[in-house]
Amino acid sequence: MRYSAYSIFKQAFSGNRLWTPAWREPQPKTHYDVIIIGGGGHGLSTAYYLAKEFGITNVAVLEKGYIGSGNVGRNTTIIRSNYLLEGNNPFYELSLQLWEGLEKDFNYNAMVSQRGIVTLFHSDSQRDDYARRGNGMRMHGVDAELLDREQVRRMMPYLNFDHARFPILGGLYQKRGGTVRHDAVAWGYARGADQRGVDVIQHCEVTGIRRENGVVVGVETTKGFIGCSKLALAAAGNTTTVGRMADLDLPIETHVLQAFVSEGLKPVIDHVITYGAGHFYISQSDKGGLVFGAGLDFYSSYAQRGNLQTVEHTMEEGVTMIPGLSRAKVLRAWAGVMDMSMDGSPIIDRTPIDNLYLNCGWCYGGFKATPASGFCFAHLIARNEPHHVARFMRLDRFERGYMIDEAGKGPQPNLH
Amino acid sequence: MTSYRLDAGGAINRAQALTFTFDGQSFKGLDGDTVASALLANDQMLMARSFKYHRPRGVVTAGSSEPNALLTIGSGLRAEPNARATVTELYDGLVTTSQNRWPSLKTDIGAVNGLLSPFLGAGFYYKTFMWPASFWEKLYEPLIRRAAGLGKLVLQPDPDRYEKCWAHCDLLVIGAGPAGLMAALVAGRSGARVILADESFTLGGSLLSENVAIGETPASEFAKRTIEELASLPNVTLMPRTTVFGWYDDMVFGAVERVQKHVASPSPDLPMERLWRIVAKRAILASGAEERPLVFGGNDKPGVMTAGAVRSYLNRYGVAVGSRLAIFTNGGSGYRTAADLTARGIKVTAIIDARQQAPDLGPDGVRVIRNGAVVATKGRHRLESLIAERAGFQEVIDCDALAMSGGWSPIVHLMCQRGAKPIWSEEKQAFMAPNVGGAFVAAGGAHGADTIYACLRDGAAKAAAMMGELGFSAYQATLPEVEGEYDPSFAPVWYVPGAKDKAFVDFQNDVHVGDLGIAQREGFRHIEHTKRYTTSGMATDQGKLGNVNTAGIVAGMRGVSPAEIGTTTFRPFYTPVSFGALAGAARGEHAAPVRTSPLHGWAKKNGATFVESGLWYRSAWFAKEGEKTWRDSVDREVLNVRANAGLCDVSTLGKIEIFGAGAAEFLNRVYCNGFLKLPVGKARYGLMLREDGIVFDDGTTSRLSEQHYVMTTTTAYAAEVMAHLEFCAQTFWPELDVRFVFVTDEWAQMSLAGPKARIILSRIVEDDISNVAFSFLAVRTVTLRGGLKARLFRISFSGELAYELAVPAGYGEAVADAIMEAGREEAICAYGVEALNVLRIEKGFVTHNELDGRTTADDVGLGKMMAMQKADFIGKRLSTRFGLTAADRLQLVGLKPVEADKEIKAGAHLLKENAKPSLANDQGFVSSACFSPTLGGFIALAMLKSGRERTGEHIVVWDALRGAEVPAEVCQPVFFDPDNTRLHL
Amino acid sequence: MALNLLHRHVLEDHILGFHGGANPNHLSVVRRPVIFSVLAHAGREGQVREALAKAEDIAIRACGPSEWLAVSQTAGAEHVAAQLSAIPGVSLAEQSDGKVLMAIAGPSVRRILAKCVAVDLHPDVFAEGQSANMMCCHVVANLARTGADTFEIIVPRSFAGSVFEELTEMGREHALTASFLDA
Amino acid sequence: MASLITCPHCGTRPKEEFSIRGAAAPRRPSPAARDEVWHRYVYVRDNPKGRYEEYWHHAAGCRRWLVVDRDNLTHEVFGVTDATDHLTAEAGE
Repeated sequence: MRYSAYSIFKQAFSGNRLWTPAWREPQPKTHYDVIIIGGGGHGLSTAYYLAKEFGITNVAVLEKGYIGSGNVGRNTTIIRSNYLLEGNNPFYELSLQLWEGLEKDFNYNAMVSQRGIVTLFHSDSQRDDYARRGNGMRMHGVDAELLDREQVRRMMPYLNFDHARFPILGGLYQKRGGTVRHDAVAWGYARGADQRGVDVIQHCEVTGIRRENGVVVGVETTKGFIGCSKLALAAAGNTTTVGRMADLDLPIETHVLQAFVSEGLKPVIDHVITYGAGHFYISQSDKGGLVFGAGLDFYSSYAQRGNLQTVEHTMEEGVTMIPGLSRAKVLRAWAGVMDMSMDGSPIIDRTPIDNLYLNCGWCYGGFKATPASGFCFAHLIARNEPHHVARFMRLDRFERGYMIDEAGKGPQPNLH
Repeated sequence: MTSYRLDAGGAINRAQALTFTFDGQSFKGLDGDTVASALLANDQMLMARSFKYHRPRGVVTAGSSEPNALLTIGSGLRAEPNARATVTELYDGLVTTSQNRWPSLKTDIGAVNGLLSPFLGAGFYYKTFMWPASFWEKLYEPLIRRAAGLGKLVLQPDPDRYEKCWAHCDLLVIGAGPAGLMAALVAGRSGARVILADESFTLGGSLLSENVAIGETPASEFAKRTIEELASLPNVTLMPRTTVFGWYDDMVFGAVERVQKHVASPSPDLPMERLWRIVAKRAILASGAEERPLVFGGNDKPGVMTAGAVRSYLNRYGVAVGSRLAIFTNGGSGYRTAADLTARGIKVTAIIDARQQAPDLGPDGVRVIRNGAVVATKGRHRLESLIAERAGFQEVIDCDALAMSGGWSPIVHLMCQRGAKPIWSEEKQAFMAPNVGGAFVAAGGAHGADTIYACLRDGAAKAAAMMGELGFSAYQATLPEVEGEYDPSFAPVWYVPGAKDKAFVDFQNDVHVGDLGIAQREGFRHIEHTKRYTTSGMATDQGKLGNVNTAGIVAGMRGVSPAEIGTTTFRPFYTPVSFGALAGAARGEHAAPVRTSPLHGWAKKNGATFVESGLWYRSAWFAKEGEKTWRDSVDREVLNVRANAGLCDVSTLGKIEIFGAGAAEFLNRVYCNGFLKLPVGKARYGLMLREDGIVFDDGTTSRLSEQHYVMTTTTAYAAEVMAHLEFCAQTFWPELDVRFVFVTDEWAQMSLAGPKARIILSRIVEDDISNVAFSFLAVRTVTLRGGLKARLFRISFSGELAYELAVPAGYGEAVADAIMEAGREEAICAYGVEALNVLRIEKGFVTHNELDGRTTADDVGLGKMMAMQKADFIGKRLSTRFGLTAADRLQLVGLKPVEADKEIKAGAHLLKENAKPSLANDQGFVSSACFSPTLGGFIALAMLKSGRERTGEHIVVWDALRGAEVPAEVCQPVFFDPDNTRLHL
Repeated sequence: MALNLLHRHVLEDHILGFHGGANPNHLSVVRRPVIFSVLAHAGREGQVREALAKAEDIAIRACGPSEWLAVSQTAGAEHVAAQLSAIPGVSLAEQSDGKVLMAIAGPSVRRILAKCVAVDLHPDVFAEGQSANMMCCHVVANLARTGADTFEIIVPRSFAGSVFEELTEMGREHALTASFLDA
Repeated sequence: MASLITCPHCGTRPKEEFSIRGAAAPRRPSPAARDEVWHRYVYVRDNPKGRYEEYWHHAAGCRRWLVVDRDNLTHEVFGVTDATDHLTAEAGE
């Protein structure tokens, strides 16, 4: 069923009783050209682009829970492409461009909202860093502006300009950054992939990877053995668990990141704002909730829940940046498990096993990457060579000494 | 008059009348009222509008799960949006306003959405607003955003204080109803440290609302006496107005105490709210049970509320919510409400009982419609009548309020916050608390106990068992008799089909049964999908009222048990908590502790402008009269240091004393350069790498005696370096005898730099500091004139003859003053970190601008320092990887603009001449830049691709962000005194 | 030129805000205590601990394994240093200027400190004579119980102003006053 | 554990007193070990789901590095040992 104002109109007059499923609930076939493990944003977008861009439709996405139950459904919905390094910047810019055309592309309104993102700076050296980053963006034709204190004040008069421990000196502004309705991304890709013949199979957990003569021939699952010609991992926080089934050695540590939403409030915050003297970031959803988060809980964790200290610290940063938040009430906290890589940047690559492909290491930046990740991963699977913008995101870059260390923190994942 | 205050009864203080306003209109309430009970006492049933369809709404509950009656409480900077009227304590002068309506609560234009509701079903927005693309952000989204949210947040600084506290106890009891009170009593009498927390301002829970006798006294009296007894025990802490909102790992509970939310004029010495982190050995969840609304057409009409809420208003607040009530029930609760009402002379027009097995007559002869259902409600801003149906026969029932009871659900939220899922009980027809181990158990209503006696007994028993586990001899409580309890049984009724009007499951978000149907049809069948697609359970009550009904209804649609559907995930917060409470006092200027240098006072006296540097405040420059900009000051300071002398505060650099027989070997392993042969009385510049071969930090280390060193680190990395040293010593080489201690704070350290430094210093120091006696990199303990011992280091970060003098911190200001005095004739000046930065750029010394966590020693020209002949040092092995040694890496160079007065700014990128800007053409970036008064032009340090072989090349400094393109020449990164002759003067 | 160097306490300006007498809950700042960091070398911890216990006029505060603070309000620095350096296997670093010593006492002292430290200060748990390093007012501190309602807090000098402000802020509810001990 | 750690030297303390480094299992190889071994030490992580040993630094307490033996799914803590003692015990096994 194609979605449109007309379809809504028509359905309304039949009491909304004739809506059809957004996707099928297929039983697994015995063999697929490509199996993707992980029905999150990246797995589903990979399937979508495999079908749409590369004509590979005999594809299954296997999801152990319900689709979108991982980080695509538990993030702070921010999109941006304000990256410093050549290894990241063009990739995220491709992603942002794909976001910009997404609704038309998959006929689903994911509410891509380019509200603009401002990353605040609080010292001269931080301004220099952001200038370096912004100029790098401009080198690649990405929009970036360096705002001074007064420009920021005009845009966001409610920020703490007068009583700040770390004064706001300005901000790096990307107008095209913004937010997207996160669940809709998973659903839109799932529906788009399904319409093109992809089997999206929920509640199907992979329990083993079967190899013969050094290549993968299929996966053992809770729904039985399913054969495949190529196997693609997009399991985010569970990458290691799945990777171990094929004896992969991975530069990944799993960490937990919390996010929060306030009660519904009349719109007060237009932009996405990132605090430069901490980790806090915030935006306001179209429903009125303030959606925000900050840093990791810092220990290894596979539990989708967080600790109170991090909650408190997040609120401290929030109220410090925007004093007026003090009387707003926080409704809900949640947490996602992050596949933190050793340099803070992702991996989209082949593996030592010829027909096994890897997509991981998204740290806490995976949501904004969803379209490009799927696009580039599909490219890699279909063509067996990396997409140009993902050519640095290699698994062997650590051995070769070509880290993509955006934060400059070295091989300690929780510092990125 | 349809809802009104009764002449007697209730736990309210009738002698204490309180005045308040609602939407500008003045009302009277009583001490002990909530805003909701006071409004009802004034016949104000209409309190709010719903989110999506703007339907008129009144209260559904009398507690914290209230989804409808959200108001803004207070005004001006103290306005709190979305406060639940049902739990907000009334105070004199309280100002409250309704929300999400325009122009008024009674006439709300937004209600037109209700007419469009067929088009606004679940998920409608995903399917439209896509054409044309540009309209989303220009038209559709702004329209949607205009409708967003409920209350208005005043985005202005909060005038009130907040704070945080820790508490420790043997037993935390959450909820002070019958189970909680008994549990606290047993534990308190056993001698345990007990905390009893309850969200209400009056302890007692359901005992305040239920009309039973306990031990021959009214329940509320029993509660009062028990609380008095608890208050007399020194080991028991009572915490009213305290909501336990979260259960975290290791039995840490988060709670928020509303210290002054109920106070008309808050005291400045008390916080508005206080966050508690309660560390408990054991905890009992005695949060009671939630009465489920029934789901039928028009169940959201103002005047329709739960039967328990009707009893609360009646018995606790002395308020009749209507003059003619109807009851719609599936069990005993409805009958109890009818009995309580009729006993107070309030008319009950009918009891509609959904069960086949129902009594013939209700209390006081009230008519019972057995096997009946409410199928519609009438009335605009409050209920005026309803239509009941039985066996296809419909009749109009006269009423102005309806008490509904759909059974009970234990409140298990807190126990499910750490991953455990509640378990469906067929017997109880409810989701029960999971077993989360013995340290935290549910008792009373939260455990499915459905009579007050059962609650008392369960609370006492659970506490007694825990006392035994904790080694206390458990107090044997005698349980009182309870008289007048009602039959708590009920038969499940998930919803009444066939209604014309919407039957709501989530009142606030306007999610009705039809939406659940759309979600099922479209494949959003998992309960989490159903929730996310319909937004059921996502409102401010987080599904407290509606989620179990949603599960039951979806189960019905799918023909399975609710057990198979399950619940969505419970997560903090149990009820919403303010940012303010969670942030506490660490905000604004107190967001982080402040560190001040021992020379802070000296710097201030000399006119310093300070700048934040991590937690420190450092002196940036010292403006003199007549200097218009910071540059004027900095230029003067630099020139004066080069020509005469200057004094700079360097106390903030990290200082670590290192002791032990293994210290030399240890240093030799943590620095990439050699340290074994450093003689006593000498300092050496050292470079530390990370294990991945990237530069970590730098500084000087001095050998004070054979087994005693003092290391300096950069200001920013002091803590990291210390932790790194400890890590290396404790986990890599525990066999080395080496000990560390931070001494940063002990010393006031100042750098005296400039050609006249020695003359000045010699007036202060008694020792011989001639170039021969005290050469470059010498270190010694010296005696200042007058006898004070100090440490003197001949090290320089300016390229000048320079000394760093360290004196005990308390003498810092006095010594700095003395040096300034001693140098007056030589025109000594104070200089700050800005001048220091210029001096070091002129000399090509690197800082963390260059050492940004991605650079190798070789990148910044220090490759030769790496003593690769050493068997081992941190970072040695991975530093030789191909990518870290490739010829096209960015390398440190100097840049001079072709026209000296053209400014180069840090953060600019580099392009070859005539090259188009693109990532492929990007040659590097400017890491540090300044105006050099010494050279009379701008200079910069930059990281340039293969930079060292490009000296003399002309490149373009490309700064699109700031609209500048400056041609520049690549040069050696040392602009001044390349032979370091001045260091050795 | 002989220098007449004045010693200045870091809280000199902070304490100006408090006038008049001491309330029941009071914070006193010790102006010139003698404080040394004492480090025991490998394998010497037990001996050093025993020897420290015998030191005269010196209070010993536990920091961690093989590390203590030696504090004296009566003895001079030389005297303390001489005693400590006589212990075999010890290294010393003077911290008299690097640390600030405050005593907080009064009937509400535990309620005030509950806002500042996470450690359970119930006398059954943190008894008189006990001391440890812990986070206090967001800063690494050493806290010692010196009486039923008396605690001593030692913090790094650079943070002392910040800690002092927070302690007195948290003490407002209980009318906490502050002064130098000799005032 | 997310909330409290019982330091073997200082007793039970809140998380904010600690800084967390990561996996405690990898052992720094001998200087002469092969490149591959060094690479694995610095970059490859077992990252198990379940029982896990992790380095925590008691930065606001005794300043000792600790090995926290914990379950990263349930957050249960099985034990906390001083890192040096942990090494000694390991060497003794």
